[in-house]
Formats: sequence, C-alpha cells, structure tokens
Amino acid sequence: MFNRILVANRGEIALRVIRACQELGIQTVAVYSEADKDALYLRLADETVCIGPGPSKQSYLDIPRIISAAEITDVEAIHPGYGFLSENAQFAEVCRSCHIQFIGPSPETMRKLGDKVEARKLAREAGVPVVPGSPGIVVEEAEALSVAREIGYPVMIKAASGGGGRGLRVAHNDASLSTGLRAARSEAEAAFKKSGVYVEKYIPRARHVEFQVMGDLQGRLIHLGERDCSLQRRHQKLVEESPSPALTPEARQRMGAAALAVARAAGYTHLGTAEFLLAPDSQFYFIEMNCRIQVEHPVTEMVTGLDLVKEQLRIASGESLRLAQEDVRLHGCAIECRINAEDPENDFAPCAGKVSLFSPPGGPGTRVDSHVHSGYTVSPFYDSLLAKLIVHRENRRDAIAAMRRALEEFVVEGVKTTIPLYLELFGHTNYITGDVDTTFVETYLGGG
Amino acid sequence: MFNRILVANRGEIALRVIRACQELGIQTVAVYSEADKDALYLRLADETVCIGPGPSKQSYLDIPRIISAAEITDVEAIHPGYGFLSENAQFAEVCRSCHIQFIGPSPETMRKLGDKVEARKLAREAGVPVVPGSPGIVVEEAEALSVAREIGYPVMIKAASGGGGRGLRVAHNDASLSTGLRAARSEAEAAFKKSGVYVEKYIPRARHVEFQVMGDLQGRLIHLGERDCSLQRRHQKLVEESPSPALTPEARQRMGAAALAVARAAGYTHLGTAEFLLAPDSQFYFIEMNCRIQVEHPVTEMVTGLDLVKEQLRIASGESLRLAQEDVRLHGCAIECRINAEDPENDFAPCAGKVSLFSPPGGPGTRVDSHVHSGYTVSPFYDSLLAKLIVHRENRRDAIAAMRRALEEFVVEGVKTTIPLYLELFGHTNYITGDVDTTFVETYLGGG
Amino acid sequence: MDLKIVRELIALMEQHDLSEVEVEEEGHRVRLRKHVADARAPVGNPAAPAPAAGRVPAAPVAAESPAGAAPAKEAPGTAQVKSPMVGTFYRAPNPEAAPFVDVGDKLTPESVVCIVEAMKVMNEIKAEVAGVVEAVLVENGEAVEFGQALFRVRTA
Amino acid sequence: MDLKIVRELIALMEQHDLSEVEVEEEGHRVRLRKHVADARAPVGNPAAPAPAAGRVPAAPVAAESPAGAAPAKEAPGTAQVKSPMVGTFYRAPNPEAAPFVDVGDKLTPESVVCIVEAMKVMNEIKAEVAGVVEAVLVENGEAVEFGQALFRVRTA
Repeated sequence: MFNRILVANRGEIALRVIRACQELGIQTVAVYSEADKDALYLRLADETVCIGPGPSKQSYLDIPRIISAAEITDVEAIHPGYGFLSENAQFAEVCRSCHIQFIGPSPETMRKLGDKVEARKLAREAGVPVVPGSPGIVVEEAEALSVAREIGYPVMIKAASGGGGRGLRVAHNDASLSTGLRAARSEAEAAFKKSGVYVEKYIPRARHVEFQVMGDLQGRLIHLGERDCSLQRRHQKLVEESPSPALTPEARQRMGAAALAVARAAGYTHLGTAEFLLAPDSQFYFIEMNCRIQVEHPVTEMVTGLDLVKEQLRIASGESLRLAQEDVRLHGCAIECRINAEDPENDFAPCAGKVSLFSPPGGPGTRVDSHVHSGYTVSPFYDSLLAKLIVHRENRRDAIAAMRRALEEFVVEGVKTTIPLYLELFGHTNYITGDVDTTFVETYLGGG
Repeated sequence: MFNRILVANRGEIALRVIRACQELGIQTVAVYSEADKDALYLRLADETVCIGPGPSKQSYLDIPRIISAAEITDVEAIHPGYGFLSENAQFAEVCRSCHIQFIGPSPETMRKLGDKVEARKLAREAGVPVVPGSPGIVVEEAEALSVAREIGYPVMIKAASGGGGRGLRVAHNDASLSTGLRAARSEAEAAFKKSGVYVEKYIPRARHVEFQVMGDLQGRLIHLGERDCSLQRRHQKLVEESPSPALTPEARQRMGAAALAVARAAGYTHLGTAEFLLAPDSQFYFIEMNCRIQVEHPVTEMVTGLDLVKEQLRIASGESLRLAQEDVRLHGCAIECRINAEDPENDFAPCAGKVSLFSPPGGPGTRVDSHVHSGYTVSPFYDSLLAKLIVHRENRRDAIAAMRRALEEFVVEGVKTTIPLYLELFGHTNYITGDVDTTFVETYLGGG
Repeated sequence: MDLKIVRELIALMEQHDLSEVEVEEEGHRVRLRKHVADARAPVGNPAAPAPAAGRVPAAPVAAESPAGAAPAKEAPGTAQVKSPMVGTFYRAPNPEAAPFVDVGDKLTPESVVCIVEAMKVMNEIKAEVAGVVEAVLVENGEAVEFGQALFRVRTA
Repeated sequence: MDLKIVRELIALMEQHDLSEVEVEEEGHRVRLRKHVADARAPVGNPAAPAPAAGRVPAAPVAAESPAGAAPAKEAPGTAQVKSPMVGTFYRAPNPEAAPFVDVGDKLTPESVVCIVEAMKVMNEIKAEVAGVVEAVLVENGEAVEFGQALFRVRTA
C-alpha cells in the first residue's frame, strides 16, 4: 500500500479521499487554492500546499503546479477525484513520466474511452448495443441529414468530447438538425476545444442506468451493480439510487455483462462507470464510460458494503480484487441527492456566500458527505455542491421515507439550497412509484 | 401502527424516536422544558408542549405533566426513551390507567427486573449463573460479613435499586466491608430512596458484555447479539462495540441463550438488555436486565441492519417479530463512543455553555446521533451527552481506524469534550488488541 | 430629515449587517438599531427577547414553534397570569356556571381565575397578582402548556 | 449629510474589523456599530486579517495550518517577494555560484532574486518591487508553495 499520496481535488471529494487514506494509514498531501485556504478539511491532511489563486485554471486545473506540489512533497501517487483533471489523459501521462502513479486507468484507456465515437465503436465491436447513429464524427451537414433520415427523427447531436450535458442538442426535423449542428459544434469548440459532433437517435422516455465496474492490474474485472440516475436537470444528475427500480435481476445480469464487455475491450483497470440509456421496452444502449470515481459512488458503497475509494487505492497499489463477481450482493436500497447552493426559485442560480448555520441530518441509515460547516464560505469559483445526502434502508419505500425525514432535518442557513426541490421530488407520485425518465425533473419544473 | 405518539424525553434520544416515527409516518408530540425551548429537534415534531421549567423533577420526571400533555394532544402511546421515566414502573402503570400505551414491557415485568435481588433470584431459577453473593437484601452487618467470608474477598456492595454506578462499593476485608456497607446504604437512600443493598463477589478483570433481546406481544423472543461495554469510567459506559472481541461464536450462543432464559422467565416483551460480567476464564454472570432502549443501541443496529426504535414501535402496536433467531446475522464491527461536554483535564467536570461550532464527521460507515448544532447551548440541568459517534466497518481493525479518523474530523468549539480522551483510548495497544476489562479506563487515567 | 436618507441608511445597515446606526446633524439625529437577533441563531430560536412588548402566545398547544411558551416581555403596568401546568383551560367551575373572572374584573392575588384540568383533576388557578383583567388570552376548553399566558392583567 | 462618508466609514469598519464607529464633528456625529460576532467562527479560519502586522509564514510547505499561504499584512514601508509557483527555492543559479541577492542588496523590479524549480524547469523569479533586501525568508533548497513570501524588501 502507498505511504503518501496527493489529493488533486477540493471540497467533499478531497475530504472523501483523505478519509479513506486516514483509515488505511496513508499520509495525505492536500493541495488548495487561495479561495479554499480556510476549508476545515485541510486540517485533516498531513500536509497542505497552496497551488494558486481561486480560478481553477490557475490551480486545480494547472498540471505543472500540481505535479510540482507532488514532487516537493515526495508522494508516490495522485488521486484525482472527479472533475478537474480526473479524466485528463495528458495529466495521467505527465504523472507517468514523472514516476508518480496516477490513481485511475492508463492514459491509453482514458483516451480510447474519452472520445465518444471511439467508445461507441469499441462497444459495438464488443457486441454491446449503442444508440443508432452516425458511425463516427459527422463532418458534412449532408451526412448528418442522411444519418438522421435513416435512423428517424428525433435525433440528438452530441459533442464527441462532451460531458455534463454541454454540447447536447435534440433535432426533430431537417431544419432543426442544420441549426442544431452549427450550435453544437461551436458550443463544443468553446467548451472542449474540439468541434467533433455525432448524431444519434433520441430515445424517448429513457432512464439513465449506469454500472459500476472495477478491475485490478491483474486483469480481473467485476461490476458492483447499477445506479439509476434518471432524475436530472439539464443533464446534471440530481438523484441517484441503487438498485434501479426498473431492473429485474435478469436485466441487471445482462446489463452488467455488457458493462464488463466494454470494460474488457478497453483494457479497463481501476474504477469506472458504464452509462446506459434504458428504454421503456427494456432495450438498453451503451452511452459512455467514465474513467474516475463518480459523485454518486456512495449509493453503490451503501448497497455493497464496500469502500470504493479504498478499493481504488488497493488496486493502484497492485492488490488483487478481494471479491469475485458472485460475492457481490446488493443489500437494501440506497438513495443519494446532491444538495447544491442554488436558488430553485431563480432558475437554480448558484448562491455564493457564507453558510451561517449548517446542521446536517444524522441517525440510522443516514450518511452525509460534505466539506461544509457553519461559517463556511461558498466560493463563486467552483461548483455549488454543498453536500451529498445518502440514505440506506431495507427497501425503496423505507429509503424514500428516510430521505424525506433527513431532508426535513437538514438545516442550511445563509445560502439558498435545492433542499426544497428535493422535498417536492421525493413526495411526487411518479418518483415514489419509480415512474420517471431523464426528462421528468424538467417537465416537473415546467421545462428547464 | 400508531398514528400519533408522545416522546417523553429530550436530546438525542428524543430526536432518535422522532426520526423513527417520521420514517414510519407516525405523528409525534415532543414535550420540552423551558431550558430546551430553543432545541432544533423540536421543529421536527408535529406538536410540541412545554411541560415545565428546566429541572427534570418539574418537567421530564413529572408524571402528571407528561400524562396531561399526552391527554391534551390525544396520543395513543408514549415512548419514554432512556433515563428519566423509562424504567419507572409506576409511570407505566399510570399510562395504562389512562389508556395510553407505554412503549416498553409491562409494569409487572419492570418491577420484577428493576429490583436487582429479585432479578438475581429469577436468573438463578432460570438456570443462569449470577455472581455469588447474598441471596437477598442484607439487613444485618453480621450477615454481610458471613456472606463475604463464605464467597471470599474482594466483594462488592450494591444498591438493590441502583444504576449508573451509584451506590457501588468494593470491600477487601471485614473492616472495609463494615464502613462500605454504611456508606453504600446512605448513598442508595439519597439516590433512590431505598437503602436495600446486597453483597456479591467481586470478579477481577471482568468485561461487561450485554445482550440485546427483543420480544413481541405474541410471546416470541429473540436476541440480537451482544455489545461489549468494558470501557467505563465510574461505571458509566464510554465505548460500546459489537461483536465483543472476547466472544467465540460458541460463547455468544451460550450467553444469548442465557439472556433469553432470563427474559422468558420475566415474561419479557419489547426491547431489553441482559447485562453480564464475563470473567477471563470465559465464565459469565448475569448482572441485571435493562427494560428500555439503551444509549448504545446503534451498535446493534449497525451490525444487524435493524432499526431498533422502529422495532419497538412495531412491537408496541401489536406486530409480530419479523425475524426468527436464525435470521439474525452480525455483519462487520460497529463501535460507538459517547462524546460528552466534559473536561477530561478537570476530572470530567461537565461543561455547560454555548457550542460555538459543531461540525460532526461524515462519510462512509460513519453515523452521528446528536441533537446539537452550532449555536446550541448545553444546559446544566441535564446530562452532558453531546453526540454518539458510531462507525461500522468490515472488521474491528478497520472500525478502530475509522473511529480515529472520525474523531479527528469532529470539531466542537465552545465547550470542552471527551474527544481527546477517545483519541488516546482508540490508539492504546490494550484497546486495539481487545485486552481490556471494566477497570481499564480508570487505571489508564491513573485511578478515577 | 429626509425619509429617503433613512431608507438608504436602513439598506446600508442590511447590506452590511450593522446592528445600529446613529446620525446627528445640526439638531437632526437619526439612530437606527437593528434587532440583535443573531443572524446565525436558528429560525424559531428567540434567544433574545421578542422585540415588541406584549407578544402573547395565544395559539393553543399545537404551536408551530417550540418557543410557544417563551416568556413574552410584558408592557409596563401589565402582568400575565400563566398556566403553572399542562392541561385543559376552563373559565368556569362547571359548564352552567358564570366565568370565574371577566374583562374589567378586579383581582387580588388570591382570586381564582380559572381551572386547568390535568389528569382528571380540576386545579383552581389563582391570579397571584392584583389588578384588573384586561384580556382573556385562551378560549374556554382549550389546551394550555406550561408557562402559557392565560390572562393579561393591568396592575398599575 | 453625506452618505459617502457613511459608506467610507463602513468600508473602514469592514477593513479594520471594527464593531463600532462614532464620529462627532461640529454638530456632526456618526456612530456605526456592527453586530459583534464571532465566538462562533471556527478556529483556524482567519476570515479577519491577522491581528499583528508582519506575520510571515516562514515555515516550509508542510505548514501546520492550511492558512500558511494567507497573505500576511506587511509593515509600512516593506514589501514581500512571493513565489508565483510551487517548487523548490534556490538562491543561486548553481551550487557553486554566489546567491542572486543577499541582505542589504538593492533591487529593481527587474532584479532576479532566486530560482524556483518546478517540474525540472528552473524559473527565474524577479523582484517586481524596488528596494533593499531586508531578509531572506526561505532556506536554500526548501520547498515553497504558491504565494509564499521569499524575501522581505524595504521599499521606503
């Protein structure tokens, strides 16, 4: 096992990694920007290094500064968390060239899976269904039109290097495809410096169901069941649960096998997530593979009893997986919701400012992953995630009741939060009966 | 199931009961003293009733006021929590006469088990070993001396109606027995208005191991494994864990059977705890039965996956137990420690005052049961419990690591707490190797 | 003094979280002081006394806020008769009888003003102050909690 | 009355973390008072500027407090040369050479004062202020973090 690693992230996931390291007896180096200098979680690291000013580009996204911090503190490995540099293959390569271990899959695997067109091809070749669409990046508008007519409208236009819903467009006819294509390209260019887009069939009433996979350096691969993340707003996940209320054991087995087939084809190691669309007719389609720990990993931890960050560290240090596929059991139901400092009354505008009182819920079956405390200042530089609230109960009905109870208990004063929205969502018949798709939240909010 | 119950308690256990009720859809009435009027958890109750001023005798211990509150709010049942009126058979009788259900065993059972001499007799008759000692209350000093000589010194002098370590004395010879007898009697008289004491053999190097039993109104009884509460200070439990590091599966089976035998003999229903001393030679001795939910119930919840307060409510409403003895499995290891507002540097003097910052730990395997929040004022009227910190991990070694990690994270400012003491205890070789007995903490502290 | 300036001062206070502003100018003097309720105290946590005098928790037991029984500040020259117990409030010894007291009645400390029934026992409540009944704060038959104001009495 | 003055006073209050300001001048009097927090602010959370001027984080990277890189207030007439990057601090271009600068040396903003090595690249750091080197705050070969003070310079 490692003696000392650097955590190249901030906020709750930095704290999450520090927690795992402390329990494993690994020393931690936390890097931070000037905007985060007062964060309480920094006290828990063995060392801290200020790497730059508030803006991410000059701190958490600045590869040389992070590598320098790793070198002067003499760490063996870097945990990238999620977001920031976590799926940056170049960062993983620089780590390698500096003889610092990047805790994640190889840069080659990341590059292969980071490009959606490549990933689709890889999945098709592994016999895993993908949403019908263009075989690769669409260059000519004529090609896009011909693909769309072949697979039938409505279609989606997606950025090949997209993520978080940016660069996504739905087109219902030739005209909207033409305009959408131009818009998606320039959006993708602005966001990712790459204008490649592709076109695929839009699947109505689909759920988002993803599988957690885990592979060791010895080539063993298993999956840890699924997470249903159908409650989204602008393609950002709001609520995640495991197991999915829409999967039969048989469907779980089939989709899990598909997830493993893609992972195997990509030579996948470490933790990763295979995302699928699940249509109302139970047909599923591979979308993409995320090469990092997910924000929503706690729901899988609750139902499997595993600590996924510890597993990441074990894998990176060369240990073999401690369990086989048949040892994986899902117990009860876990639900997570992301409490953001946003104003639901004002189109979810982020609310920076001081949290005057932060009193999280507790008690049985309740887990809170948060770096926030009374007196914490929400910085305008970073995302607005205040806390992840996770509940775990015997069954889904009890889990929903526990979530409502915990949300009622959660006191955040000083900034507006999404708690009121969740109280509505978890009281909604469609959610309670499991009858939702990825458009549910926006439809509920009157079109997002 | 009930529609509406009253919670006749305060602080974390009142909140704990409210949590269970909310998850089961039961309305709650919270009673409170003027000293607790600002407590945040009162917001979570459906109704609140002020029942008196701060001192417990005029509020939480005042039977007429609590019954009146139950009557005017028209509840079906009362949950007594722990402490206060929870083991008061007269209170249970008044409830019965007012047609309000007391959530706990019958007054008859409580009376039988509340008197330690009676309880010992009952255990002996059920074939369960008790610590050798006087057959009943000792009236004459001569009788005490003769018992002591028969069973051999050292001996303990115990108040028949004792609890929490009050009225306890160890005597090493005739002279210290005579003086100890007088002191114990007057102490018991002052504390419990009853001066009955008995004498029993002092078992050196013993552990405190207790079994959680649970019985429905249909007469089914099961046990939920043990809790090891050997870390005590002045007979007050500090740390509890399950399973006990000192029990083999075979010993667990034998002691569990003994716990059930006592419970069966007492006609026990609802939740209860059979306490044992476990000697180094694996011989165990029944001490007493607690007729209520225990402070340390969460460790049993974590390893069994059950919600014991919900189970109490189910039993009281007439439901049958949902699981048989063979369904009970203990998963992993759970440890709880009680974070008190006390100054370990100053003989554990309670610290009343304002908690300026309260930032509890979170993350995987971490549970906090607490009514405290930043800005909460610790009242001098009640016990100094701020929070129960519970961790649950795959095995004991990992649980200890998680506990240390969580304690490091726990920030309480404004009042002194026992957190530094726990950081020492959980780092101590004797605790880590499981080599402790009930005198360990006091020996460690240099005699308490 | 221009009210607009006062408004602006208030806005400034709010913007900058001031608790007091006092401005004096050529015989003009403005002094603004904000209620020192701790910004951080939880809502419904009236650690500081209520700003206005005479706030009366007229709500029955099922008060929304746990602070229902918080002692309200009394206006000078008035007192409150409070319930010393939890129970049901009755204005008369029996349903047919006249109320013990009504608005305008004179009280001595020994005057019985009502009954609070608790556990089937009818407890006569005495005024404990001398004065004139100014208001009856609870409806007949309503539940009352400990410390709840029952009557307002003019003592001066 | 001039609101600008009030605003300036508020800015002063905030800047200096005062709880009350009172100004009286020829019949003019302004008094501002801020709600005194902050028993509740977390320890180690220096939202307010450090009380003493000239506090210098001389500790290496492994600072106990995450606030190690917090800008320390400078005494009047002095400035600090801070590290613009994370890396290893060298006072000389190579182990045999003399230090770029030493105490007592005069600096122009263009003077190279040291090297910070980051990812095997030797970065020459310029003073960016004019003055006289008063102190070298970091040992040769030590690790420095972003914003860490390297030299104290007398500018006045």
